[in-house]
Amino acid sequence: MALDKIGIAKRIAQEIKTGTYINLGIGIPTLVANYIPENIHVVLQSENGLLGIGEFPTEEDVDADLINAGKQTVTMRAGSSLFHSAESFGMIRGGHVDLTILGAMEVSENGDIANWKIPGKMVKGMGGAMDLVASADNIIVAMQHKSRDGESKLLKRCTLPITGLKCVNKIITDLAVLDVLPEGGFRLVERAPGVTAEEIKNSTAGKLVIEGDIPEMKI
Amino acid sequence: MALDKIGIAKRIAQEIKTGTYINLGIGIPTLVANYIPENIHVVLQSENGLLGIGEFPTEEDVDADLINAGKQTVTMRAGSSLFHSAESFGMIRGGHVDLTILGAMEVSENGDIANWKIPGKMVKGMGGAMDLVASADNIIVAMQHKSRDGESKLLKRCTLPITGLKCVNKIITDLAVLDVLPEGGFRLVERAPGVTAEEIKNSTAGKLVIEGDIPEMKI
Amino acid sequence: MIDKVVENADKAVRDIPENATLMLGGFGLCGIPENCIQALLRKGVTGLTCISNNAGVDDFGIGLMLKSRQVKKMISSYVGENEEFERQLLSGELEVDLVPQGTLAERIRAGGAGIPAFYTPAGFGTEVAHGKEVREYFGKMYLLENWLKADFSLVKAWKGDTTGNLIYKGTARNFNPMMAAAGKITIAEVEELVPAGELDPNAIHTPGIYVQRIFQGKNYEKRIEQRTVKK
Amino acid sequence: MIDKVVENADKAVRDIPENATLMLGGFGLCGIPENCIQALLRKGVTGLTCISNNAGVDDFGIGLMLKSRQVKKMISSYVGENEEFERQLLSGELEVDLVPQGTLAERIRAGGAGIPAFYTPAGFGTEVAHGKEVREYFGKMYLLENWLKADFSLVKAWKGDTTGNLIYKGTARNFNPMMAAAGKITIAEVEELVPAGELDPNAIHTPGIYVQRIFQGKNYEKRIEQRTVKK
Repeated sequence: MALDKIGIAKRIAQEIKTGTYINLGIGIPTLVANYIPENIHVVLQSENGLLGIGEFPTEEDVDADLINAGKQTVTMRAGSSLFHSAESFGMIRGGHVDLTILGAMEVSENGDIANWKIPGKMVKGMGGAMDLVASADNIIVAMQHKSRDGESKLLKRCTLPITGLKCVNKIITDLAVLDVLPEGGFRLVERAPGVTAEEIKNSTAGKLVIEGDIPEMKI
Repeated sequence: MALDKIGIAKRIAQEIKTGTYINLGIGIPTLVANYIPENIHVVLQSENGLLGIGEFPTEEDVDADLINAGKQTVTMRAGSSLFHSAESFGMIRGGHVDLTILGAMEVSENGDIANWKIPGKMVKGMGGAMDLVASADNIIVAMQHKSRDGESKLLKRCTLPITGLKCVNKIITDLAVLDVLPEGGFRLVERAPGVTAEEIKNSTAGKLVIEGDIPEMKI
Repeated sequence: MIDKVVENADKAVRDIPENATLMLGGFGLCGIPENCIQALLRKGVTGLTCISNNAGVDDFGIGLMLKSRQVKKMISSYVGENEEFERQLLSGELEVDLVPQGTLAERIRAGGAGIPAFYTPAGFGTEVAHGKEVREYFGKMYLLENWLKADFSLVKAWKGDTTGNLIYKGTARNFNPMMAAAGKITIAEVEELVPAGELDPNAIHTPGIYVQRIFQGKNYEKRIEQRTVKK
Repeated sequence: MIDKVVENADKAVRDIPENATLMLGGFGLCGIPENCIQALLRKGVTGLTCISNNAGVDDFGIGLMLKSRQVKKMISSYVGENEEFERQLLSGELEVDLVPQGTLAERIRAGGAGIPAFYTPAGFGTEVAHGKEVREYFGKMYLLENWLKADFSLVKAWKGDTTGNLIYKGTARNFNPMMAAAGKITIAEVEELVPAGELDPNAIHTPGIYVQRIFQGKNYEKRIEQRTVKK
C-alpha cells in the first residue's frame, strides 16, 4: 500500500545520521523532524536565519520574531544561533549543511529537479530552492511518485522549468526509495509495504534500474 | 618655518567635518585624533574591527583584546561597535568611511600614491593600504614634503611601486596644503607659516599650480 | 557622538522621491519596517522599485503599498500569499524580478560591501541564468551576479542607539543587516531607542556607520502569517 | 545536541598532516590561537602553508613556528616585526604571498560562503594585479579575486559552547569568524567553554555549524605588541 505523507516522513527520518546539520523544506520535509529518533542528534537549519529549530511553541510562547522558512512560529533548542540571510546562504552555498530534504514536482533520471514554477500558473518565486539545490552535496527529494493526474513525476527529462541540474541523490516517494545513479537512471532501493516492483515500474517514466530482490521498507 | 609632525596633524584636523567617519593611518594620521575640536563629532574607524576608537587606556584599563590597526592598546567611546575584518573592509570598500588620512612615500601629480614597498628593502606588506586607497572617495595624505635625502615626494610620476591610482585628493605636508587637480597637478592652497611659495615650488618635482596670493596656514 | 535620531517615521521618509529604489527588510512579515511602510502610505509616493524578499500579504506590509499602487517593480525571491500582487502582475501594472533568495541576500551584501559582482552556483541551468556569464570553478558551474544598491533602505531592529547601532531579535534579523549597508540613505526604526553607550559594542549587529536616520517606532502589530502551536 | 568538545590542544591538532594549509586567526598578536600554536610546535609538523593576516613576532605566535621551520609559505597582508621571517624569506627558505588586507578577509569569507570569485578594487594598477582579470563597473576598475580555503582553521574565541558556537571579545574577533567558516576542519580554542544553551543565540558571532572541534584553552599570555597608555 502506498505510504501517506507521514509514512514518507518516517522513512526519510531513517536516512538521518547523528551529528549532522539539516535543512528541511516546506511540506513533507518539515514533518520529518517529528520522526528523528532521540539518539540521533541533529541541528535543523532554517534559511531565514536560525540553526537549532525546536518544537512549535505553546500558545504563551508564540513569538512573532521567531519563525521558520515556512513562516510558522517555532522555538529554539539549547545551542541555537541566529544570523542574517547572507550568512544563512553562505552556510548553504559553502557546503556546511550536510543534508537538504525538499519537495519536487518532477525529478529527472540524471538528478535534475523542477519544483518552483508551472507555466501558465501564477509564479510565486523560487525562494531559497535554487540556492539549496545548487549548493548541497546531499539532497533527498520527498514527493508523491505520481501527480494528481496520475502522471509519473520521475521522468527521463523534466518538462517543467528546472530548479537545478544533476543535484538529487535520493528520492523517497509514497511507493519507493530510489537512488539517482551517477550515470543516470533511478535505482530502486526499497518498495513501500505491499507495493510491487512492477507497480513502481509502471509509475516511473524515467529509466528504472531493478537489480535483484528489492526489499520492503521497514517503517 | 616648516611644520613639525604635530603641526601637520593640527592642520589636518581642520579638514575634519562633524558627523563623519574617519580612518586614520599609522604615524602622523594617528596624531590627528588629538587635535579634533570638541564641537566636531566624528567616529574613528580601525580596520581591525572597531568603530569609535577612544583615548589610550590607563595602565589599569589596558586590554590585550582591544587594539587599533597600529597594534596599540586603545579604549572605546560610547556608541562603539565591534566587527570582523570582512565587515570592516566591507565598510571601507563600500564607501561608508567618509575620510581616509594616511601617510605616503610618494604622491604623483595625478593622485597616484606609493606607500608600501621600497625595492631592495624588506617588504613587510601592504596591510590595508591598497583597500583604503582603492575605496575611499576622500583621501588626505599626511607626509613630509621631501624625503630625508632632500628629494621631493610630490612627483610627476611615482618611482616606487604604486599602492593605488588617481586616489589622493589633498596633501598636507610640513610646507604646504595642496589639492590634487582632476586634470593633474598640485594646486597650492596654503603655505606653512613663513614658508614662501618659491620654497614650495623648489621642493615640488611634479607640476605645481600657483594661482593668486597663497595664504598662510592658521594653526 | 553623531546623533541620527529623527522624530518619527514621516520625518524619516520625508525626502523619498517618486521612482526611488527602496530596500525593505523582513522575511515574510517578520522584521518588516511597519512604521516606515505606514509613512510611505501617508506620503503616497509612487513609482517605487522595492527590493524585499517577499511582498507582504494583501492587507499588511508591502501588500498595502501594492494596493495603493505605489509600487512599480518588485525584486524578490518569493511573492506568494498576495492576491492583489497577482492581479497587478497579470494585468501588467506591476513588474517583478524573481531572484533566488541566497543570490538576493548576497547581491545586497555585495552592494553594501563594494563588491560589484561575484560568482554563485544558484540558478545555473535554469531560466535565472539567461543572459548571465557562466564560469566553471573546480568542476562546478557558476553564474556571475551583480550587486544591488538602493536609494533608501528601510530596516527594522529591536534595539538601536542614537548613533544608529542596531540589534535585531530572533529571525527578524534576516535581510535587515545587509540592506542597512546597501542603502545610500538607511532609515532604521526600532522598538527601543537608547542613548549611545547603552548597547554592548560586542553584541551589535549593524554598526551605526550604515545608518543615516533612526527613530523610535510605535504600535508594532507584528502580524504572524502561520501561527503554529504545539498540540 | 552535537558535542564537539575535545580534551585539549594536542588532541585537537592530532591529525594535521605535513604540508597542510592552515588558517590562523588574529590581527597582530590579538586573538591568535595560542594553544593550538603551542600544540603544533610540540607536534613538529612541517611544510605548512599558513594563511594569517600577520606572522607573529620573533618569540610569539606564528613567529615560533617560523623559528622551528614548520612553515613553508605564508599568505598574509603584513609580515613586519619579525627578524626570523625576514632571514628565511631572503634566504629562500620561506615563500610569502602578500595580499591586501581587505582582499584577504574577503577571499576567506568567500571560501566559507561558497563564492569562488568576486571583484574588488583593491590593488588595481599595482603589482597585486599581475595576471588577474580586470573589469570596469560604473567607471571604476576591479580585479577578480578567488576564494581561499584551508584544510584546518585554528581560531580563538572568548566564549564557546559544546556545540561550537563562539563569541569573540573586542578586536580579537578580526579574521577568526571568516576563517572558522573557511576551514574544512575548524578547531576553536576558547577562554571559557560553557554547556550548550548558556550563550545567547542572538549574540553568537560564529554559529557552531562551522566548528568541528572545540576545547577549553589555558595559560593565555595575550602578549601586547604596543602597550600604549594615557600619560
